[in-house]
Amino acid sequence: MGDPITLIGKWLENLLYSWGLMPGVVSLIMAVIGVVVIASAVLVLDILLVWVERKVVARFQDRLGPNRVGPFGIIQPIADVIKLLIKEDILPIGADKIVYNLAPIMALGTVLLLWAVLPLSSTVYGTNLNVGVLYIVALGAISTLGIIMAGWASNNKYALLGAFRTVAQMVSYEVPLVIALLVPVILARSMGLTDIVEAQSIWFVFIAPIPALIVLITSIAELGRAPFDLIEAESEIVAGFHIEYTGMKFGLFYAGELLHALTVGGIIATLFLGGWRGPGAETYPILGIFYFFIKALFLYWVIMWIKYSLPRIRIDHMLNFNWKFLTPLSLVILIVMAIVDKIVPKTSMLVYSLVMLFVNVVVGWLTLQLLRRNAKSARMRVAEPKPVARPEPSPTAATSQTSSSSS
Amino acid sequence: MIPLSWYLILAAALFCIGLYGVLARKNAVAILMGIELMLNAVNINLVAFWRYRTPEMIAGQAYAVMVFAVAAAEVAVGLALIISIYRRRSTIVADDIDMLKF
Amino acid sequence: MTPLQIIFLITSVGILGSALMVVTTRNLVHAALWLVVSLFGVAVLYVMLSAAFLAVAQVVIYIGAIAILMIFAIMLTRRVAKDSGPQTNPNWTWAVVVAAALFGGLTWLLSSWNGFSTPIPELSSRADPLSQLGQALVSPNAYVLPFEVASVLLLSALIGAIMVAWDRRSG
Amino acid sequence: MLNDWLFIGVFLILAPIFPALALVIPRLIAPRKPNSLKSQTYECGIETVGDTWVQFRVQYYIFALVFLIFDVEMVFLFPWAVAFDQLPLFAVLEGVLFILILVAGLVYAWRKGALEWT
Repeated sequence: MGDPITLIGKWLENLLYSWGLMPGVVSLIMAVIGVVVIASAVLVLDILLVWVERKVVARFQDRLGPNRVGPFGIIQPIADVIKLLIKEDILPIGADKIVYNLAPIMALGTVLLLWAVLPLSSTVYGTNLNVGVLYIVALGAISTLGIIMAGWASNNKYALLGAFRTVAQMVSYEVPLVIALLVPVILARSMGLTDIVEAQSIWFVFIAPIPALIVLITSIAELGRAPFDLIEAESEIVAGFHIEYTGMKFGLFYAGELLHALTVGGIIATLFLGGWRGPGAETYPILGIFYFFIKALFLYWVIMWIKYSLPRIRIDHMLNFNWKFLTPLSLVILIVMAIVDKIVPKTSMLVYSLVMLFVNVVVGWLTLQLLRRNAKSARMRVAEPKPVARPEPSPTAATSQTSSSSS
Repeated sequence: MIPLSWYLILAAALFCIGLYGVLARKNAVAILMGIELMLNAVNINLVAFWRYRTPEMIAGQAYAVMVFAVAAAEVAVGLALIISIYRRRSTIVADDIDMLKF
Repeated sequence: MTPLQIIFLITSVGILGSALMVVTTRNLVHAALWLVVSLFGVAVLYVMLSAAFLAVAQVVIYIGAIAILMIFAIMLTRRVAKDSGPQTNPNWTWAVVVAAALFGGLTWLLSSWNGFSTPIPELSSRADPLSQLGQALVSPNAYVLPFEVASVLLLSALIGAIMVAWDRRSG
Repeated sequence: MLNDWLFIGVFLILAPIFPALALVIPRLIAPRKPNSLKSQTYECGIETVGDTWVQFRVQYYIFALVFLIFDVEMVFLFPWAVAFDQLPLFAVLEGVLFILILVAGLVYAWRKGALEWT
């Protein structure tokens, strides 16, 4: 009630039935309309995101950003799109044509597909898949494959190297991501995203702050955004897997990345920040859409904030951070929360949440203590004077050289 | 509706294509791909039998999940062996790998 | 023909066609990509068999992990993977004969079985197969032993693979 | 249930069409004058030397390997998490045991130094 989108949907469905169509055909047509509406809305949003991103970056760096084309430069992204459309498209020598063209399509297509399961409000969602969380993971897997395809098909050493680095980073960070995603599934007892939102009478971020943080960090790494943007590392590997892409094909990678950032915001909002929940959202579902996008855009802004505040980290640090910190931490928090969930009675939601929060704080505090101790020893190790190369007595040098060459 | 036979014949055909790959390919990685196809054919059969014969029991799905684990383990070790052999012998052509002869 | 049958036929043509490409194409990276297509088709079949969990697990495990592992392995063995000569061994004709004979035999054997063309039974709607599967995997009178053994198997695969592949010299 | 997947299926077919359109339009309106110099591979602006297919380090394989094992295990745990309400405490502990066996693998890889980027 009071929800224009459901009303329009009902009206359309009745109209189609009144034309005497079969139920199967009607649901097919409704699905096509739903997909086209969602996908085009998301793509229009994507074009707007270019403007948002450029404006926000400018503010972070104390500039004005685009401000010539239209009011506040809001038509700038459309000008960008036109520019990309009329640019010449170059196919590098030796490229594998089909795979090369397929890769950018996959980059944007997989991100679009994520919107099929995100619940925008209590009544507006693509579909409530009972395996929603794994569906998100599966799409991430397909986009990883797209990156390998782009790097391999370009026939460029740097692109291939960039693709391999990207994939190594993405698969590494997917481990703690998937582990942390288990926590909301345990809390809600369901993988369906709609059910997860329904279960959040108290936002999961207050019950499980550590998994929420892990999901945020690993998602940024999956996005390949700073501080995890080693894949772009202009000074080392030119621009990563999409060096050879020009014009609109590059544009698709860029659009896919921007949209993916917002989508990640939406996913985290759904899993941990209560999705469309907010005052009055149940009686007026249209408010739910508003809350959802507020939360998603807030997280998008957080991701940007991190991107423009932190420097790029070194590749060995990045991998250590994942394997030696995030993965063990996520496993520990998963085990602890699973056991505590079974022990604490669920009669009072408030007591249950407080216990969970307490457990999270304890684990977080212990982690910090451990880190502090570790950091001290690491600082000592780094501060040790490095051995300086100095000429050695000639006979030993000669023998060591021969032995090393023979081995 | 689709009768069970369709799934079984599809699985049989997929299994035979995989078998051909295993028997005929030279490259060890390609042989592993053939094995993957065969495992998937088995999985189609398991799930189809679960759905058509015993939908109230979960055995078929549980077995399919186990096949996933076995496939993952097999690929992991198989590819590691291939990489290791490549490093020592500079070949992964199955016919040339005959160290057991010596 | 019902719509489901049409979808099934399209999917199976896709699966078998790309499987044929896997075993015949010369370029190994292409073979891996065709393998992905074929396995994705199998995931579609799982959806049609109302095993949604297996379908997404198929995509996550096979496309997300196994295919990527295979491409990595191909990249690591480049001298052989670039080989553009014949990719089949000399007795491939025998392989064709064996595979065709097996297919004929299997079809003949299956068609003589009386449960061959069972129609699809109704799925009882009250039990959620996903939750059922979750209970069965850790229930002592169902599959807890295979479940834990699978974990040990994966552990040994991990240790074994690292042991075999890891070589500090080339690291 | 199939109705839910109908939507996904339609989306799966339509989703590539939007980006594909964006690739087709430049075909019609953008200039296309390739020449052999223009379509050279770009590698820091100097001429390309040697083979594209460089030898990769085995390190990449190790990361993908650990990921594969963890991925499979986590997929096993998702049904366990969904069925959490129906599980007694010892069933939960069996899931924990499952994770702990996996942790042994992580510890092994760590001690072996396979997770270092050297």
